[in-house]
Amino acid sequence: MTARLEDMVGTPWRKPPFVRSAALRWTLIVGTIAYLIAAFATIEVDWGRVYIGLERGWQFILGFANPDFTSRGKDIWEGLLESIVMTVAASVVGIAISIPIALGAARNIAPLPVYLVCRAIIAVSRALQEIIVAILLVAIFGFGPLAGFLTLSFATIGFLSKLLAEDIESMDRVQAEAIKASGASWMQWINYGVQPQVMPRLIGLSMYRIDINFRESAILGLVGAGGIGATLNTAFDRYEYNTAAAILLLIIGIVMALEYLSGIIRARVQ
Amino acid sequence: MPVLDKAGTQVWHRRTRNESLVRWFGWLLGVAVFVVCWQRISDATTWFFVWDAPRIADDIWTRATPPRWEYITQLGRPIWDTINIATLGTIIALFLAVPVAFLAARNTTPSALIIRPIALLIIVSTRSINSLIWALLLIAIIGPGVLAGVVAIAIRSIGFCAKLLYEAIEEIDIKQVEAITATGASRWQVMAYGIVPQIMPAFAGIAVFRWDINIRESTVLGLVGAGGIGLQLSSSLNVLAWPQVSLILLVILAAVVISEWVSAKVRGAII
Amino acid sequence: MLRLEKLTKTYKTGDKALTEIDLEVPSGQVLALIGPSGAGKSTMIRCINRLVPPTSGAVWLDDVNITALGSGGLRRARREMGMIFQEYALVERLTVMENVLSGRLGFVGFWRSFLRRYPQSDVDEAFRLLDRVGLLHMADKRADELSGGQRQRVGICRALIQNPKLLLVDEPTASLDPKTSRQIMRLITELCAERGLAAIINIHDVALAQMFVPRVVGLRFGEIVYDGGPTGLTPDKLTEIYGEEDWEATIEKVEDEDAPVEAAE
Amino acid sequence: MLRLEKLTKTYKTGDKALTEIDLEVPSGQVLALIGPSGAGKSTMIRCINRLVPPTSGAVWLDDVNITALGSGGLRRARREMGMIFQEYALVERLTVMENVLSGRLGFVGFWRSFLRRYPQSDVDEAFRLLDRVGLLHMADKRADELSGGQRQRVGICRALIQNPKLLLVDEPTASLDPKTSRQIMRLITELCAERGLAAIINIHDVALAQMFVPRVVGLRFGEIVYDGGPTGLTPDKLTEIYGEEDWEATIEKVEDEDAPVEAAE
Amino acid sequence: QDCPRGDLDERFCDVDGDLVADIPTDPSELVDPDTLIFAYTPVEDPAVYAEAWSDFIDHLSEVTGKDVVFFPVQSNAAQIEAMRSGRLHVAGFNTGSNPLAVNCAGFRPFALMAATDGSFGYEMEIITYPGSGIETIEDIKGGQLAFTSPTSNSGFKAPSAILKAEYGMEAEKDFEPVFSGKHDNSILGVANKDYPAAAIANSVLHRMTEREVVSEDQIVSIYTSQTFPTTGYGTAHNLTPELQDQIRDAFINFEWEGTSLEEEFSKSNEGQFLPMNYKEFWAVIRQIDEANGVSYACE
Ligand SMILES: Nc1ncnc2c1ncn2[C@@H]1O[C@H](COP(=O)(O)OP(=O)(O)OP(=O)(O)O)[C@@H](O)[C@H]1O
Ligand SMILES: Nc1ncnc2c1ncn2[C@@H]1O[C@H](COP(=O)(O)OP(=O)(O)OP(=O)(O)O)[C@@H](O)[C@H]1O
Ligand SMILES: [Mg+2]
Ligand SMILES: [Mg+2]
Repeated sequence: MTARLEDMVGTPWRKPPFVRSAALRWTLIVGTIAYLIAAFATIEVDWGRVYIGLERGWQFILGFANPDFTSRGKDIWEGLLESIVMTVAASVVGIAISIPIALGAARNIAPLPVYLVCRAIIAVSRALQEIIVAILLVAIFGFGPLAGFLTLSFATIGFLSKLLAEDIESMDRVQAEAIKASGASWMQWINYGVQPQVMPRLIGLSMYRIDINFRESAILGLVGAGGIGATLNTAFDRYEYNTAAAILLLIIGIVMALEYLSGIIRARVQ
Repeated sequence: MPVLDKAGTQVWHRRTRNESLVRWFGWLLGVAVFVVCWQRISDATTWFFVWDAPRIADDIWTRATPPRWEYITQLGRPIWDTINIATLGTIIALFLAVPVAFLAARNTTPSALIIRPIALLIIVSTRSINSLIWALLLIAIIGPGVLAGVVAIAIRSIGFCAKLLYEAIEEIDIKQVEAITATGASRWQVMAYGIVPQIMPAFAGIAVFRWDINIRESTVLGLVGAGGIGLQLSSSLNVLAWPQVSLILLVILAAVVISEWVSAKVRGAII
Repeated sequence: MLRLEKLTKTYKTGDKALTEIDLEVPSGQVLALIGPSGAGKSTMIRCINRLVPPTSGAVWLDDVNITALGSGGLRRARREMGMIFQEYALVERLTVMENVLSGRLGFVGFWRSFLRRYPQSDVDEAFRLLDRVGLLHMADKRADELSGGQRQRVGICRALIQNPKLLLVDEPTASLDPKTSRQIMRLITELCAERGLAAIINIHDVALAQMFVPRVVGLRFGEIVYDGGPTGLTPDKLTEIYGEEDWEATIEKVEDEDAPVEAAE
Repeated sequence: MLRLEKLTKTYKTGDKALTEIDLEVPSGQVLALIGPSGAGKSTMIRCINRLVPPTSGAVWLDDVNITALGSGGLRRARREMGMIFQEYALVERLTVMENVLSGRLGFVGFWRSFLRRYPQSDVDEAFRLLDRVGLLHMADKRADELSGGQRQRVGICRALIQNPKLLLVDEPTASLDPKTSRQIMRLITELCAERGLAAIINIHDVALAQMFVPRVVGLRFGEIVYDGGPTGLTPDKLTEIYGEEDWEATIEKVEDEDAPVEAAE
Repeated sequence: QDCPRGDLDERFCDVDGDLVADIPTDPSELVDPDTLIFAYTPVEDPAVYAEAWSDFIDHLSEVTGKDVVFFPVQSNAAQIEAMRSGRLHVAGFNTGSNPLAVNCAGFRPFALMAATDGSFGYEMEIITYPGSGIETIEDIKGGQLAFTSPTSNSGFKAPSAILKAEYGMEAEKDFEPVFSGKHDNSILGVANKDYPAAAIANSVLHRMTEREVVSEDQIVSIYTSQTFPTTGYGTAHNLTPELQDQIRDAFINFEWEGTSLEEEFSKSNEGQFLPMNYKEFWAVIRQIDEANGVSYACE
């Protein structure tokens, strides 16, 4: 390094740019700006409609001040119950299936063929949006919560198995090895060497997934897969903002309660 | 104490009797709840359809293959819209999430008593409502179209980004902030020099992560009329044009895979 | 009792960790394995119970060739060899008692172990061992609440409850302070003497090895370069094992001022 | 120049960190603050520039009572006091140059600093300082690419570019190896001498303090128990400050074999 | 197999020439399900209709001795699809879907709802809201017109044909078509000024004003068509002939007095099921389809 003070004093100093190559830098900048302009330009906005909408938005906010739980009380109650039922059942089944798949998808436990199969299952489950899965399942199994239940179970597998497998892969190998060295069988090895290490994470992830499943169950009704979504959709269709506000408040309330609960549980298992 | 002294020999159980009872009861309760839930689902299900499902699945499959490839020419614009909804929505969300995150982080909030709870409320309420529901709401308010999609994605993402961001802010090294404060820097300078550089990697990571998620979400927003390729999906479904549906699904799948690839690349470049 | 025959291990990465090792350990003999980092000490111990599969050669435990065993046979053979690890390798989220009992996993069926319903004889033995190492009162603590020395003592109990013929000990003292190190070494050698166990103790600290062990084997680049009594380790020999350095300080006898492990701390 | 008057700090947790400290530091004097962990050394330094608000008492810098200043006044007062931290406290994701220039934040407006458009005089001074500590060629490196000693030198530049009257130095060497520690201490005291700066250096290592500093203040339980030259620190005195221990080894003069910091490494 | 079938899909036969699929002669093709699935055309809030049909469902169950399930469908296409795939046994298809259901799904309609005096039918209306600036059909030019769905008669087929034949206006070219999915969506959309104009069935409009979902002063009608037949009720073609007869009897002989069905449909002045035949009653609809160039080929 031949940095000499005499050369540098008096010269201005600039922060070295993030992208070193000037050509690349300018391409990126110009490209980004061009994209943003093009993107904004192609959004068609009917400002008159938006203006009318503002008043309606205000009505909607008023709807929150005065939510209507009663005029569709029966639908709301049944829809909500159905959402909860779907959430519980799908979480239980999804988590139960996720665990063996996670074991199979952890490279440090599973042999290569099993690993590939499990990873493939995870990839498929993660690539398909819940709503799209629900559309297909509704077409196949008919309307109703069964399709929603299957959708959520399937989505749970992708989420939980992947994160759990990552946790298993990063577990302390030596602890597991020590169990192996005592002559434990494979099942005992998993039970003593692996399970204690990943249990807190499994519980944390499961709680988080229950939370997600409930939120998702609230929209599956839009495509006929059961839950509160159908009622919510009807409320919007019929411009019944007070009812829609009531449903949204219930959803927010339940999600907050779930989050609080999962916080407590996660803190308890550390 | 799980160790019991029984007639001179020490007996060891993992749990005391009471703990075991509580656990068994807990499991029993859990199983009962599950059975009840399953019962309800089962009651609401037309099992005739379920037994029939393999035939229908096969039927749909045969009708959906091969995809109607020439339909792809009509998908250009919807794909462009989909990408815009995700990208613009993410950008807007990030702009709004930054101040919310600073107001919500324990170490930067101006008032832990009043402002922080408000910021947290914004985070929770935007997060707990799915973007499809936001889209429904916005379509009612500002009418169907891409704009509703962009705004729906933006609102849904605020809470998500702000939450991750404020957790990152709470984890910053307070020493570096103190060092900048000690130079006599103003509040904003402390922010710009002490805090912002520290959360920059987290910020970039969150942005890319959320963009990836938003691509997925924006593909289905059209189902409720908020623009993007979902619109084509829903109209194809409405006329039972399964070969078009299968093509659209393929396109969505490709978009999701590409976006995952892009975000993995970008994240790799940042970290 | 234990015999290694031309034991060789080459890792997939191409590292040649062991080259045709021949070694015989008679019943009840405690042996220290010394050598610089990377000499292959850990690899050798792990090859013996096949936590690492050897590339070639044989390991004979009495008249069983461990390298040739199927998975059921291997399980049975591993029960005969208790292992003690450098970082204790306790399952941190299990209790001390569960960790100790996990040494019996090779003997009980899955459901018994899953439900923690061990035979009363195992439980009694676990209590006896914990009492012996002075940790009886800790039986229901979680392993991660223990100090390093305490953890290593639990590790020793876990190895001993297997009722092994042979102990494989991989740097039992590397994570411990000098005083605790000596306590642990004393405990291991005492227990081996009490039960007539053979042991291979992998150890960095030459002084410590010399203090407690009647036979020292020096390893370098995967080959045995010394095999003899502790007194034979002259500076010259050490230089051969470890390479050039100042050995005066290292082989200076450590003073033995500490008391034996107390029953309760 | 700096005067503490009955400076007291009680933390919210009830810890009484400082009790009615009176201390006067004349212009240009370098002073070492020693004392056991928890004695209140860091608290004192932080109370002086109000990173920690004192509970009662006053801090006078020349004729300004720092404890009474509003936020604008405090900003100006802080410019007068450069601070050097134990763990360097560089902003790791900024470049060395940005870290040094951040010392000028008290003097430039927000937008200038945000756009990194510092006055040329500041930039020149930054170059000069980096050259002085031998890091000129590192100016555009990111701070987290530097070694500990290099980081601390950047920290010194950041403090000096403020053109302060007083340096507050909190354990500058605690994270450094012995040799680098001495280099850094020498650098700080040399620079203070060159610029006629007063400094309060918080330090654990008594030997190091004795080597470089003309005045030592001993703190214990938040009170000053020693104030005098380095030679007055007899084992008795040290026992008073630190409590019972064997002091022979500690005050043994460290041999001074290392060369001064070279311009480039 | 080879048989006369007219426009019907290949899997059906029409030997008797009534334009409706014949009951299969091969007994192995007949089905006699334990559970009958019934679906009503998705015109309005499904929750309302599940309620409205409940008494009739009980009646049907009693007559046939089978379980009957009300199956809420969300689109006409899905309804046709369900019958085609054998998942739907008894159904009411809306006017416009009828020909497609008959030709593609083997639907055998036999009744429609009529007033107690025997009159039946509804008109397509094009509606707007007061102050929309639309006074005549021509004013729609350049703006939006809301349809319900492509298989609906009043919601799409009839207005398309009429606009083209009488006013020379075509979708996409002269106005922008939007599909709302259901009649009540279109009506509410106009009442709430989301759509400037919509083509709807006035029977739905009457029921909605009756239920006070919208008020009359929110809606202005600018066109009323001739009368069309309403929703046609019938069975899938492959139910056993005895079962089909039972179902038919259940419809025709249903006692409306005091039932939930009467409560709902009296709002549109309907009070009985009237036997009908597809060939005559739907002639006008088939003409409209022809004018629109609709083919009944499946897919
Ligand atoms: N899992 C592995 N994969 C590849 N090479 C390995 C592996 N484990 C060890 N080695 C290599 O094998 C050689 C012997 O390693 P080993 O751990 O047995 O030495 P050691 O004597 O126990 O050293 P230390 O005292 O550091 O534990 C080294 O060169 C090491 O890099
Ligand atoms: N932020 C704080 N909140 C509560 N108590 C504190 C805080 N910082 C320091 N203390 C307490 O104040 C007392 C003095 O701490 P201080 O850090 O000033 O000591 P120190 O002499 O610098 O020690 P060390 O050499 O360990 O840095 C201690 O009892 C400490 O526990
Ligand atoms: Mg080793
Ligand atoms: Mg300190």
